Amino acid sequence: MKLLYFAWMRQRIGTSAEDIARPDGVDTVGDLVDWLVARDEGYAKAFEKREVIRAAVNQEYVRFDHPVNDNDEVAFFPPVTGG
Amino acid sequence: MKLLYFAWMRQRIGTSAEDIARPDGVDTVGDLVDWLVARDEGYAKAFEKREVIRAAVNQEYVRFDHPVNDNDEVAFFPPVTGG
Amino acid sequence: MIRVQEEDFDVGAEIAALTGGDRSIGAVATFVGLVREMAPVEGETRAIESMTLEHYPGMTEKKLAEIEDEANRRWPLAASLIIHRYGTLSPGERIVFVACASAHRHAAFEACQFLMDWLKTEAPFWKLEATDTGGAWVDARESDDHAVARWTDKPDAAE
Amino acid sequence: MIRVQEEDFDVGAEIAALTGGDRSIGAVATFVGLVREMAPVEGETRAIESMTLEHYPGMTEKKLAEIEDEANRRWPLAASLIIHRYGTLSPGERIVFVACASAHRHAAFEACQFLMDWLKTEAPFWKLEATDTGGAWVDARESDDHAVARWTDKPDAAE
Repeated sequence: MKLLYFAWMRQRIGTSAEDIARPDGVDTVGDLVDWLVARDEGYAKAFEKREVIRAAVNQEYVRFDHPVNDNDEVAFFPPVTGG
Repeated sequence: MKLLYFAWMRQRIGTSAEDIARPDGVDTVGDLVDWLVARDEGYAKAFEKREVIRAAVNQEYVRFDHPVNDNDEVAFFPPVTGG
Repeated sequence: MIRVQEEDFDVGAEIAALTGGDRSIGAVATFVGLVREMAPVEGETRAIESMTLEHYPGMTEKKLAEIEDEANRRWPLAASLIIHRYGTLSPGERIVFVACASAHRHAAFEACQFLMDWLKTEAPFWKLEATDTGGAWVDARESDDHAVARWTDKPDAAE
Repeated sequence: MIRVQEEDFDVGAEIAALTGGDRSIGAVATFVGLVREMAPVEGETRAIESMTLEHYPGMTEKKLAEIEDEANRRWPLAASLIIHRYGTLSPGERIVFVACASAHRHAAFEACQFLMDWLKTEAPFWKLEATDTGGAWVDARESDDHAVARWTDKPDAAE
């Protein structure tokens, strides 16, 4: 799967995009967040306030209980501030 | 006093402006309308639907009970349709 | 600023002039009114050949300035502009322009709508539409009265 | 029509292109968002040296197109346009442009406000403000969430 990070999440994680094989037991967006947070400090810091983070799967806003599949594009970002 | 008429009131009356001496007994806008209506058919037709006509004295919207004085500019017109 | 004029105006240039230099402005809401080619005339939809705007010189400028002052009293505007044309216009031509600039968008949007609602019901303009069957004065729309009634604290209703 | 671009745009030319030829249009409401030179950064008002807009290419265009479709579903628009810039901008520069054209003004105004409210809360853009003490990401404003909540039938909220 392809993971994308934007704004201060990108800065904290230190990368804007990465490709990973879907880990065992990661079936939802929330599972993926748990897996990432366990990976290292940058991820832990990026997902610190998990309740404000927005997620998109294949460019559609989703909740953290949304399923993720092997070829999904999953994006995480802070609340948007465009306009 | 100076009288001004606009839009279809001007067309019905046949003039856009006239100067008159304030007639005896004409103390309010409503008195003035009564006096004009009695003058001829054009005025009668212009003031036919008196409830829709708007009046301005010295370029301020007023009600028909507003006083009129010798040197006032009094305007009558249909509901406005600008913008 | 208000302008009552026969000639056309340049929307882009007006917005640039209105905001130019003032970098406290984050939002500019504008409105342009145009002459439509079809309009309901005496209950039927008719092709409009031209529209002639008559106004009350002197009172027009006075009312526009009052309306603009009132908008500036109600909302924190950095700049505002009302341009209203008179004379004979063809379908597609610009009639009116309102622009409101503010730090934030809600003030800009609300003031712009407020000004349009008041222009429609308080500015002394009258539209005469020419069709192939002659000229017809545009009727005031009840919906415009409802629109202006939203701004409940009417500042300059008839005394 | 939607455009996501780095370069600036010409407001007057965009409005002319949007309405040109369609004489059913009586009303054009527009909004321009500009970079302000002062902004609250971490609780203090600071001078902004520049603003950098990051976005999510692909999803941005998708969301903007959805939002525009929704506006056209809700209001009888003859034409609509959203332009949103990305990249690094200076104070006074244009960020965003929304224009809605309709036969009558209420549809134009409402659709324009709707689009701005949705852009603020749904379009994947993030603003980084550079001040003399470094860069700070702009916080989402609670007032924007309230603004968008007005349009009660949220069409594309999170599933």
